[in-house]
Amino acid sequence: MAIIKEAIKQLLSRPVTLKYPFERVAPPEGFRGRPVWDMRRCIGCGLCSKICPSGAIEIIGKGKEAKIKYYVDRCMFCGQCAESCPRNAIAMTSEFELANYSREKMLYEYEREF
Amino acid sequence: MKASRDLIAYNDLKRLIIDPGFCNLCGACEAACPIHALRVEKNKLEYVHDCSEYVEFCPICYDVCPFSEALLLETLSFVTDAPKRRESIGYYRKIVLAQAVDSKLRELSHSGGVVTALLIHAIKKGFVDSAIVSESEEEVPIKVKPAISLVPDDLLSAVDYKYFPSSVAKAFGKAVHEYGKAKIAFVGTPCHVRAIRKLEAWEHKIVESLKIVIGLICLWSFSFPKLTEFLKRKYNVKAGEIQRIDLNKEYKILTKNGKVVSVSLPEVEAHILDICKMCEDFTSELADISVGGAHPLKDWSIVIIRTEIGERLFESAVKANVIRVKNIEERAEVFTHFVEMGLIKKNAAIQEIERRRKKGRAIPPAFARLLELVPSEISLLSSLTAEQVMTRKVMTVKPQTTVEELLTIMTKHHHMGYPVVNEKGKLIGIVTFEDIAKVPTEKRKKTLIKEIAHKKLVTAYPEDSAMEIYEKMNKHKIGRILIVDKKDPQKILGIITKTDIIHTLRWPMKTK
Amino acid sequence: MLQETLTLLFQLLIFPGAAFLILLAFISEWVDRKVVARIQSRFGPLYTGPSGVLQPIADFLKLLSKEDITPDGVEKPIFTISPIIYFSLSLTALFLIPILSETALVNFEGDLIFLIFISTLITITVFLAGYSSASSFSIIGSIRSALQMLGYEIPLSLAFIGPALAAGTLSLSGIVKWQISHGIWTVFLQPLGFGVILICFLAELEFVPFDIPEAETEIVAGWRTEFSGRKLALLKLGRDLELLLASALTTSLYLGGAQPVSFVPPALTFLIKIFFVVFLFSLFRALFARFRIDQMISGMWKHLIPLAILQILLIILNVGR
Amino acid sequence: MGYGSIVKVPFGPQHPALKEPENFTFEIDGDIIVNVKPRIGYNHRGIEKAMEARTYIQNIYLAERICGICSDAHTTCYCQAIEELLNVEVPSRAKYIRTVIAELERIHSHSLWVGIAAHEIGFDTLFMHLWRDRETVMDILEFVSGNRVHYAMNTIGGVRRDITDEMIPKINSGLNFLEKKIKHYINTISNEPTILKRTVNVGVLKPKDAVELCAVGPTLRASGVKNDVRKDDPYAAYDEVPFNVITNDGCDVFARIIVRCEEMLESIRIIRYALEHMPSGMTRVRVPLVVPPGESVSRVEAPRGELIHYAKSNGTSKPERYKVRSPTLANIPALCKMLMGQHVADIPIVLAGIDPCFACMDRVAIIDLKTGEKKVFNFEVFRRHIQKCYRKH
Amino acid sequence: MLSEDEILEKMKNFLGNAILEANVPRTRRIFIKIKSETLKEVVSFLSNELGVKHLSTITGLDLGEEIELIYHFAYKGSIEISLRLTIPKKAPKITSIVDLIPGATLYEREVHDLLGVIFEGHPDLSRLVLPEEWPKGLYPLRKENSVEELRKITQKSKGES
Repeated sequence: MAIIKEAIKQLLSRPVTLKYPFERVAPPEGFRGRPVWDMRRCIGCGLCSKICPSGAIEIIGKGKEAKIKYYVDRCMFCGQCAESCPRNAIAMTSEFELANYSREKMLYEYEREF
Repeated sequence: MKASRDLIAYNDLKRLIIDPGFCNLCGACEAACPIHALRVEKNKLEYVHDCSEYVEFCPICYDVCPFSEALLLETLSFVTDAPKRRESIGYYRKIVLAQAVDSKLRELSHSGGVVTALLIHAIKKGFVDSAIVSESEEEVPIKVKPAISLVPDDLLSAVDYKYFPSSVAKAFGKAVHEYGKAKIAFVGTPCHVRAIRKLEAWEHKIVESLKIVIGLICLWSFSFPKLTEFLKRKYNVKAGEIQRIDLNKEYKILTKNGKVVSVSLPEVEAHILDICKMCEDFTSELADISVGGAHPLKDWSIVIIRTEIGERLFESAVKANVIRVKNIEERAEVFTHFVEMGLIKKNAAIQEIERRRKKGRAIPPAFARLLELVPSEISLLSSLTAEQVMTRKVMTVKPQTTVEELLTIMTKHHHMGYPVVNEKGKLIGIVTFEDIAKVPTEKRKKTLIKEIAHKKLVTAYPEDSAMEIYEKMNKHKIGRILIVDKKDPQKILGIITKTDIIHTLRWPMKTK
Repeated sequence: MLQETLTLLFQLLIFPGAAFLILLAFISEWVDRKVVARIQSRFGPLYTGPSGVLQPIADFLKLLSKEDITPDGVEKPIFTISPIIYFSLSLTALFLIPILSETALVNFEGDLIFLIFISTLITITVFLAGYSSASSFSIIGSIRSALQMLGYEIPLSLAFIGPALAAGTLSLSGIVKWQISHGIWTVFLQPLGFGVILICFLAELEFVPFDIPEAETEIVAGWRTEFSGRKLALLKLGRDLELLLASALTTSLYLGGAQPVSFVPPALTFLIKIFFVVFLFSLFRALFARFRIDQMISGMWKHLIPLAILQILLIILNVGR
Repeated sequence: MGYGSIVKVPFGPQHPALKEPENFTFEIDGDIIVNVKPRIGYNHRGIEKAMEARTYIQNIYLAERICGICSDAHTTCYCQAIEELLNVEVPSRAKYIRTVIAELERIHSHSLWVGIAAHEIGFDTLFMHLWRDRETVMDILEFVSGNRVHYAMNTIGGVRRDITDEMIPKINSGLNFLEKKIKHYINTISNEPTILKRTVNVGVLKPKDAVELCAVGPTLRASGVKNDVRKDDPYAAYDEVPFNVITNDGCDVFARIIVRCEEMLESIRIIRYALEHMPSGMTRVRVPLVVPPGESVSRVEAPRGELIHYAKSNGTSKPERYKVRSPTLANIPALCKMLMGQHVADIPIVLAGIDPCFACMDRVAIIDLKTGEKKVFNFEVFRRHIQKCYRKH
Repeated sequence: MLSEDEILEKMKNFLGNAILEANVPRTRRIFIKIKSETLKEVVSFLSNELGVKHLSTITGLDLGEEIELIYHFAYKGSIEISLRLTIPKKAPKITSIVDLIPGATLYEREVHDLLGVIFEGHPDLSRLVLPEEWPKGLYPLRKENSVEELRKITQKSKGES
């Protein structure tokens, strides 16, 4: 009865559950979390917005005046935007705790500083 | 300048580069296009699908084209940290003669074998993980195709003279996108180097994987279909049979079965690509290291080291006893030949551009841009005085110096023009490399400088604006102007070359 | 007189009566949950109180505050009253268990029969509660519960009788006293009976492998599907009390009950023992897959009843007396 | 048993044994099932129609989201179909990486399933232990691809990420651990009497029925029919990797568990082989975003069985028609057959026996969430609505 | 096990004029266009002579004037034989093959739901995938209904109920 042996072993050892908000596992390298825009690099080509499968990215204006609106609640973290961006203006961060009570707070806006 | 740019750069690319036939199929646009809408296939740049469906505004393919006017000055920034700059050589740290220690490599490459030796060394050391080179196609040896070499042995198949355009920039894109390489050595002709530097200046993400750029010294490339057709028609040599084309002074076509066909220069010249006829860049001025054959020395290459990274690689290769070096001063004739070729290319380019302009034919925007300044640059130059721009330390020669002696000096210091100053320190003329080149080799020992120096000088004063000096240069079609004291027109204060002007134009970028 | 009444009231309501028993029930639930969780390498209750010991109370309070929904089509009187009956039956039975000393708060000759009667009543309440809910899941659950009773009732009664036969009394307190005076626990005399009673209580408690009446993946929550709010709170509490009852009964019948060991008070030994029994229940619950109802009943009749009878026979033959 | 009167018992759309909403109406005579009527479609999201309105690149991720468990199988199938249309040969390194990911996914899917099966028969401890150890494979997948569930590894023309040499030791150590654990579970399952009681001779599907009802995958293989797309119609690197097709003649739920457990071991072997023999070179080729007209049929052995995609393009950047048939749909007729004559208590385990994935099955209805506009029940309205249902007036 | 060409040849020999067009785009894939009225004949040939019992799925396509049905059969699990036929969109009727291939039940119901094809002889063509309140006569996979229109229609019908 292998299960009894296993059960006794588990009873005496530490549970595998992590007490989540207090104990965390760092996401591995290359994890696809929330994408962030580096507006100094962005050329406003609008490719990310057009290629996004879930319509999470909106681009307002063209070229140098462009402004990015990113709706994290629609995003499915496929990373296609970062892959398509010709200038590495988009980076996938390891940020994954993105839940929020209001939809407005799920909107990230990126504007140019100058 | 032209009217405002199109939002979709491909329209400009087509209008200004492809339609006039300037595309040399380097493939930089294919590598850079984020939506894979461009493809170099079978000697043609193919527009696979309408990119405006995916992007609203995209300058990429035009910006990175080596023949577009965009980002030209920015590309210079990769080499400007070099201490020296010379007309027709560019920015550099040092020039040496070098050869691969391994004689097999030298044999394979019909020259010093430096590029191959350097790459093999770099890959072995883990400095790079792959190299983009051109290699011969199996069926048609003279036709080259880009190759991504991963192990040193692969590189051996890729060493040879290249006289045809190859899509190495495209291969670079492939290496990054498809092979997932992160440390790449890039080898290419001046236009390829410019394309890759433009990608870098544009901050395209694929250049994050670029480690080192090795430029080849290049006279011209031939149009592959045109030349092979000509050879077939005239000499009945099929493209597949040609083993090698040897264009060092005697023009020979070597075939697979040992036949040698001699051709004349004008014959082959007719098949040089249009774009090459207008290209001024002989030494790959934007590369980290430029390498070329050291004619008439067989088995040696001339190496121009421009940047720190290039220097590091080269030194380590020398230290590892992969490459043997020789001081270039030891062989003045090599340098003379080298500079002569450079000047031939440059002058031919200027003439060709002039000719085309007169005929009202299109000129690649990049070359047009080098001849015209934009308003902001004009105002910058107008606001500067010659004193601010000029080089103060001027090397002078005495009138009694022989031509040969001067050549030695030139080989040492690489300046192309020297003011001639008499014992009293009075300026009496100027002598340039062009003047020397006119003197036949056998007479060089006896001829004195004063015999060949220009006595009629174009000079300027320190108070003049840089813009005036630039206009003066263009008016007289000269590359350097001496700055003299207003009170004593025979006293040299400094010198301004075209390189200095271009260097000055980059000032605003530096401060930014 | 007044003082006596007050003492009795205190004993009945607070200690060792209702309040204490309810607290104990909550703690047994906590022990059960914690043990099962640890076997499954989880933490179990964690944050409410030290190691989550207050979690069952918190759950209870939360359920009390929840909206109480009475669905259409239920038999309202039964539906309303059955949780109360369920809860009070278990509580009542617990008064018969000797906790503080060898004599229970309420004890009389023949209380063992009364306990058997109550345990049957509990099942009948369950059946009624489910049947009154008018939900197909509840009905199936209650039918299964009744069917299951057919399986475990007889061996359970036989296992009750074993210690009684040995001690020669039908009073629970008497059985405990007999064990203490003889200085031996019945479990060592009648190990078969102990096994039978454990298995039967697992079935009575609807623990895996006998959680057939409330098999989550088959019939949602079984007979309790339609209960919510206060009613569900009472049902949950009733179940905790049932767990306590089962372990207390096992302890009293087979493990010597509230037994003074040198200076350790009998109440403490009793508590240790019942938590040990709860631990045993939890261990079994974690180690098996669920039986099907037909497998359960036939198994009970084919294997458990013969075993229980064998135990009685052995006692009659003076083995384990 | 049998009482002569037939009772209809609805099973779903909301039911604890169904992890996804789907409805089965059982006609029960006493405790025995005499008829089953499946009613699927509760998970319709209109993916086939939505795919016609999206570009090929976007559709990779839409295809990935047809199913959460076999996300890689769907993208592999999708990418293969489009690659065939584009006439692109995928580099062999990419094929090997696809194989590795597909097998990792199979391990993750099968161990998930065995856990669910244990849960269905009330064996929560086994379920918890299995899912705990399943984390190992999830971690490997996350480590390799950047996400635990939607790996997004496949792209048209290859894979998006490389498996570098530095990753291999970590993958191997995870595999060694898994191999040990899976063997332990096989031992536990085949020796635990309560599990045997609940699974042996339950949900019997005879080989003849299985073939006739077009069952696929482990369901078919557990009926002793040797059928595996990986072997019969090799894709990715399966023609180069040696492996056995696991079959079992038990024809019951127990056989299905054993087949899946042994497939996990086989998968580990495949991954080891593939990692060892992975060719160097390209991981993807660049492809244009517009697909020439044509049609193609692509098949993949998903963890649940044969997955078939049909693509038709019309020369634009969006497909003309895209059809997906997931393995669960193919197994539903067989499932109905299996359920006949079973006890009510066996419904969950028999149902779980085909490893149903209803989200996959139902992809085709219509309300799509593209713009984020959708009708949402206001919570208050919803609550009142519920109360109304419960409380008469 | 027969090769692709052998299968084709065999089918052409036996079924002759039923086959309108056939091609093998790559290994293990056969596309055969047949006359719609000969469907049953072809399927019974496949299942009896070639032993093809496995129907992978049925794909329905809207070609504008016509509806195309593609029956994907798997020969020995390996060669995917796709039978295609067209039926007029105005009267989309075809005989059911459920009696020959019992596994086709759900596929036929699915096509019936989404494209409105009537399979004559099918025992139960009730709704399979669409909701009960879905408007009658509205077939989502037909080309005349775009996603936006369908959304409008379904929301309207929801509002009314």
